Amino acid sequence: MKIKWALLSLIFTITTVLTGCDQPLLVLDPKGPQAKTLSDTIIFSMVIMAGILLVVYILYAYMLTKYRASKMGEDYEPPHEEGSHTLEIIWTLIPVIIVVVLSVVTVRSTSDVEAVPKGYEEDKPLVIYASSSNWKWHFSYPEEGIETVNYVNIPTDRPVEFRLYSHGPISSFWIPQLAGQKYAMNAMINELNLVADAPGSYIGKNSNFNGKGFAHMDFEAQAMTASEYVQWVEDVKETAPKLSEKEFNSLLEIDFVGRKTYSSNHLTFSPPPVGNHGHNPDEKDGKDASEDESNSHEEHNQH
Amino acid sequence: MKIDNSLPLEYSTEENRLKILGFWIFLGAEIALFSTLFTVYFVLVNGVGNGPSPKDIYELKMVLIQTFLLLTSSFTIGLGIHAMRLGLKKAMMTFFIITLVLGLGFLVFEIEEFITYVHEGATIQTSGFLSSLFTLLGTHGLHVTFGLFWGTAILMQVKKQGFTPETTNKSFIFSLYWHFLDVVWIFIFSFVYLKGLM
Amino acid sequence: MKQLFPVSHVMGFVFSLVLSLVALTVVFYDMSYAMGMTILLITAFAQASVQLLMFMHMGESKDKVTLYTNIAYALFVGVFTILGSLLLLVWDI
Amino acid sequence: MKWDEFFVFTHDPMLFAAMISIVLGGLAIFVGLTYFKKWGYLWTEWLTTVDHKRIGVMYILVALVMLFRGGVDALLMRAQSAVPENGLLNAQHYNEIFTTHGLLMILFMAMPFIIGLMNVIIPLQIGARDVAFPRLNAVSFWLFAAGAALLNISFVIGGSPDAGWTAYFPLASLEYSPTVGNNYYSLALQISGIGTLMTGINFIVTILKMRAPGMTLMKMPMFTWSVLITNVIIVFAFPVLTVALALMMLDRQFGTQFFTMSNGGMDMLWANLFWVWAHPEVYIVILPAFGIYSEIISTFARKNLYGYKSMVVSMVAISLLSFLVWAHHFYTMGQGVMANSIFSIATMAIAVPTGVKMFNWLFTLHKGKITFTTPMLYSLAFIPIFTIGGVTGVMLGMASADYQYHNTMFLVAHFHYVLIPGTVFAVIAGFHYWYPKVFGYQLNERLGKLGFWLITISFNVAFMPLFILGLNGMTRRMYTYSEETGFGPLNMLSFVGALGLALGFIVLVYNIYWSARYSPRDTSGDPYDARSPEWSTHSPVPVYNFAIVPTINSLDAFWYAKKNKAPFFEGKYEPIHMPSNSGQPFLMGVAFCFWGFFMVFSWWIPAIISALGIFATMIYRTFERDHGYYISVEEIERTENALRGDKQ
Repeated sequence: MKIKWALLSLIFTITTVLTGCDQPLLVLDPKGPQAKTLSDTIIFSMVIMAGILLVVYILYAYMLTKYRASKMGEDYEPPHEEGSHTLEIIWTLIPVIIVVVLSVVTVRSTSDVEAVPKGYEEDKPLVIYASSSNWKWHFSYPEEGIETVNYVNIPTDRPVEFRLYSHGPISSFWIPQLAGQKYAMNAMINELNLVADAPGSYIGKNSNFNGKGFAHMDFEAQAMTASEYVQWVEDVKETAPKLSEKEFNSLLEIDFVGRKTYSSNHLTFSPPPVGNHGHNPDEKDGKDASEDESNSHEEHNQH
Repeated sequence: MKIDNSLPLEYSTEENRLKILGFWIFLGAEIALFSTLFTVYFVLVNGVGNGPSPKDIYELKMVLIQTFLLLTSSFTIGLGIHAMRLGLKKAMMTFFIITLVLGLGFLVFEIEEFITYVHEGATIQTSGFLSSLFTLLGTHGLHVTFGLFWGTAILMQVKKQGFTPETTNKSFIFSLYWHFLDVVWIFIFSFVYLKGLM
Repeated sequence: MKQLFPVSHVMGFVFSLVLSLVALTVVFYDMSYAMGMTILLITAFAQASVQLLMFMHMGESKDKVTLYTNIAYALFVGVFTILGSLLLLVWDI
Repeated sequence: MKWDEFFVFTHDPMLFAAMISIVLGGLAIFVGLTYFKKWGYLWTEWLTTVDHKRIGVMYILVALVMLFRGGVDALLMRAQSAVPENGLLNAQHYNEIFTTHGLLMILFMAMPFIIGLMNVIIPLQIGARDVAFPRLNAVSFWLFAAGAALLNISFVIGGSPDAGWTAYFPLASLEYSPTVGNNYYSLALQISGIGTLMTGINFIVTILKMRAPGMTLMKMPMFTWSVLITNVIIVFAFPVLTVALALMMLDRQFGTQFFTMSNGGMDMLWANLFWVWAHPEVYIVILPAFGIYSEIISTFARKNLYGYKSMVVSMVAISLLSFLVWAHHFYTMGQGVMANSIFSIATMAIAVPTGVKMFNWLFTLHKGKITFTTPMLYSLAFIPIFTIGGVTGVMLGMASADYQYHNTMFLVAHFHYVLIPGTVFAVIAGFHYWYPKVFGYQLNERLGKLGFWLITISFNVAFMPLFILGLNGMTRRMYTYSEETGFGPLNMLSFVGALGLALGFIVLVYNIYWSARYSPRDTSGDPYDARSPEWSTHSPVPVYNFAIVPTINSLDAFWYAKKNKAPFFEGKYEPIHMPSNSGQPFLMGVAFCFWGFFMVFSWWIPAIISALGIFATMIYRTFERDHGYYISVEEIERTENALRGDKQ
C-alpha cells in the first residue's frame, strides 16, 4: 500500500511541476529547426519510454498486490519455474525492435543536426568563430570583419555556421533553444550549424566545466531580422574601436569581462587552429589560411 | 598438501594450479595494458610537433639486435623449462642464466637506443609522439628489468632448494612472463618500428 | 645433449626468426600501406601464436578453455579499444 | 613548496572544522586503542589477517566511512545550490567537493562496498574455505586502503583535486590546475586501482577453481555469477586506468606531451582513455548489485530465480557491450555522424539484456510468496526506480538528443537514478541481508524499514527535480546561478531531499548501534529459510567456513536438501589447511602510502626510499616459505559443538 502511495505522490509531483511552470522548459521550447529536431526526438523518445515504464509498472503492481505472503495462505508453497522460452523471446524481441526504431531515429536526427538545416542548403551561411578563453566567449565575424565578446548577434532565417575552438581548457558551446551543444577545444575546430526562426534573445552558455569561473560563463545570443542585422554591423564598423593584438592578449589573460565590441577581429593576428585533432599537417599552412578567410576554411573543415 | 605425481611438478599441487591460472589471467590484464599503450602510440604517432618523426630516428640495426636477443632469450627459457621437466637442475639453471644475460643485453641496447635519441634531441618531453614512444618502450623495458631481478631471485631459490613444487612453479610462471614480454616485443617490433620505417 | 633441445622448441625458434625476416620485407620492398599492414598483422599474430602455443604450453593444462577465453577476451578489449579510439580521434568519419 | 601551501589553512570555518575533526578523530582512535590495550588485538586479528571474511568486513567499514565523507560532500553541494547566489562555498571549495564526491562515491565507496560483500560471501556461496590467494587478497585491501588514505590526506595537506572526477585535460594539466590536487588524483587512484586489479584476478580464479564439488558453472548462485563477470570486467578495464593515470602523472610531473595543447599532444585522448575505463567501471558497480537483488528477490519470494540461463547470458552480453560504448560520454567532441551512430546503437543495445533481467525479476515474483523484509524492500524499490534510470539512459544514448542533455542536470539525475537504486540500494540491501551471517544477529527490522522509506522517498525528492532542471538548461558543476534563471525552487526541493537522505543514513547507522546492543542472537545460521549455500554454515562463520565441504547437485541445492530433509553435508571431519596471517600486506600498503605521498610532492629521494620499501616487502615474499597450518579434527569438533550451542 505504501509503495502505491509513494508512486502516486511521485507522479503527482512530476505532473504538477511539469505543467505548473509558466514557461516551457528551455530545451523543449525550440526557436530554430535544429533545436526543433532535437526537441521532437526527445519528446518521441519520452513517449516510448513512458510506454515501457507503464508496462513495467503495471506488471510490478500486479505482482506485488497479488503475491504478497499475507494473501497466499500459510501452507502455500510457490512452484518451481525454470522460465519460459516464449516469454523470454518476447521480452528480448520487443526491446530489440524498440532499439532498432530508436537507432533509426538517432542516426537520422544526428545527421540532420550536424548538417546545414533542411531548406537552407542553398543559402550562403554566416560564418562566426566562437572561441572561449578563461571564462568568456569571443565571437569573430570573418566576413564582416568585426568581433564581439560575451554576446553574439545573428540574422534570422539564415544558416549560421559556428566554428568553435578554445584558447584553453575544453568548453562546450550551447544555445539550448537554437541547437545542441558541441565542444570547443584547443587544437581543433568543431562546426555547429543552426538557424534561428524567430527574432529574440536566447541564453547561451558553456556547459563543460572548465575551472573556477565556469558558473559565470554565459552569453546572449540575439537573433534579429536581416535588415536589423545589417544595420547593427554597420553601426559596429562605424562606432566600435579596432581590436589590437595587445588588447586581445590582455583580454585572453583576464578572468571575466563584460560585453565588448570591436570593428576588427583577432583572426588576422591570432589564427584559429587548423587540421584535425591536434595534428597540424603543416603549421605554416595554417597561418596563410587564416589570412585568406573565405575559401581556405572550406577545405579545412572537409577532412 | 596433496601432490599429484602424474603432472609436472609445477602443476602438482592445487595451489600451484591456481597460481598458474591466476598468472595467465594477469597476462590477460597485461594484454589490456599494452593495448592501451599501443592505442596511445597509434593516436599520437603523427603528433610530432616540432620534433623528429618516426622515420627520422628509428634505426633498423639496433632494433634487429634487440629483437634477436629477446627472441633467443624466449627460446632459451623455453629450453630451461623443458630441462626442468626432465629434472636436470644444472641444465635448467644454465638456460635461465643465458636467458637473463640475453635480457640484460637487450636492456643495454635499449638504453643505448634511448641515449642516442636523447642526443638527437628526441626526449620524452619533445612531442606527443615521443612521449608515447618512450612510454611504450619504457614500460616494456621496465617489465624486462623487473624480470631480471625476479629471475635472479628464483634462480637463487632453485640453487638452494632444488626442484620442489614451489620452485618449479615459480620458474614456470616466470617463463610465462618472459615469453609474454617477447610477444609484446613482437608487436612493438612490427607496429612501432617496421610500420614506422615502412 | 639432444634431449635438451626438443624439436618443437627448435622449430618454434626457427619459425619466429623466419617470421621476423618476412616482416622485415615491408621495410625493404616498396609496397602499399594496406599490403604492408597485412603482412605485419599476419606475421605478428603468427609469432604470438608460436609463443603462446609452442613455448607457453597454453593448451597443456586442464584449464585450457579458460585460458583461450581469457586471451580472446583480452584481444577483444584490446582490439576494440585501439579501433574505437582511432575511429574517434584520428580517422574522423 | 612553501609551508602555507603545504597545509591548507583556510579561513573557511566549515573546512577548518572538518580538518580539526579529522585530526581529533584520528587522535581519539589512537588514544582509545592505547587506553584499552587493543593494539595487539588489532594487529593479530585484523591488520595481519588473511581471512576473507575479515578483509570483507574491513572493506565495508572503510566504504561506510567514505560514504559518510562523500555524503557530507553531497550535502554541502546541495546546500550551496539550494538558493541562487549562495555564499556558503566559494568556487574553489565547490569544485573540490564535487570532484572528491565523485571519486569517493565511485572508487572508495561503491566499489569497495561491493568488493567487501563479495569477499565475505563468495567463498561461502561456492562452498570454499577461502579465496584462491588469501595473501594477495590482503595486499589488495591494503593497497585500496593506502589509496583511500592518500586521497583523504589531500583534504588537509596540499589541497584536493578540483578538475572534476573526470579530470579532463587541459583543465587538469599543470598549467590550469597548478596545485598538487591532481597529483593526489593520479597516485591515489593508481595505488588503489592496482589493488582492485589483484582482487579481480583473485576472484576469477576463486570462482573458476574453488567451487564445491558438483557445482558446475550453471549451478552457481546468481550473485557468484555476477561477481565472476564483474571481475572479468575489472581485469580488462583497470589496466586502461593504470595507463591513463600513469600518463597523467607523466604529463603533470615529468613534462611529457600526451595531453598538452601543443607539440603534438591531444587533450581528447585523456577523455577517451578515461571513459574506456570508466564506462566498464559503471558496470563493475552495477552487475554485482544485479546479483544481490537476484539472491534477495528469490529468497523472499520463496521461489527459484526465473530464467536463470537468460540472466547469465544477459550479464555476459552486458560485460562485452560495456567495452564498446565509452564514446557516449563525449558525443559532443566533434567526431563524425558515423562514429556517433555506431556508439549510439551499441549503447542502446545494452537496454536489451538489462530489460531481460528486469522481466525475469518480475516473473520471479509471479506466483511467489512475497515477504517484505528490509532487504526485500530495497530490492523491490530498485525495480521501478532503476527503470527510470534505465529509460533515461536510453534517451541519453541517442547521440542527437544527447547534444541537449550532455553536461546538464538531466545527466546528473540519470546517473544518480542508476547508481543509487542500482548500487547503493543493493549494497544496503546486501548489508542487511548478510549482516546476520557475519555477526550472528539481524539488524532491527523497524529501524531498517524506517531507514528504507526515508531513503527511498528522499532520493526521489532529491533527484527527480534535477531531470526538469536539466531540460530547463541548468548545467552541472555550477557553484552558483542567478535568480532570473528560475532554477531556485527545484534546487531547494532537491536540497530537502538530500537532507532526508542524510537522515535515512543516520537511521541506518543508528540501527547498527541499536542492533549490536539489543538484537536477539541468531544461532540457526539460516534466519530467512534461504536458498544458497552460504546459509548452510553457522553464523558467525567459523574461520574455516565449512567443517565439511558440501556436494552440490543442483542450483539451490541447500534449499532442496532442507525441503527433502536430506543431509547437506556428508562425510567425516578432516584436518583443514589454512593460510597463516602475515604483516607483509599491511606493511606493503604503508610503504605504498608513503611512496604515493612523496610522489605527490615530487620529493624524489624519500619516494625512492619508500619504493625500495615496497620492493623489500616483495623480496621478503618471494623468499618466504610459508605453508600455512592445519586445524585438527578435534579442534573442528570443538568449534562445531560450541557453535551449535552444545555446552561442553
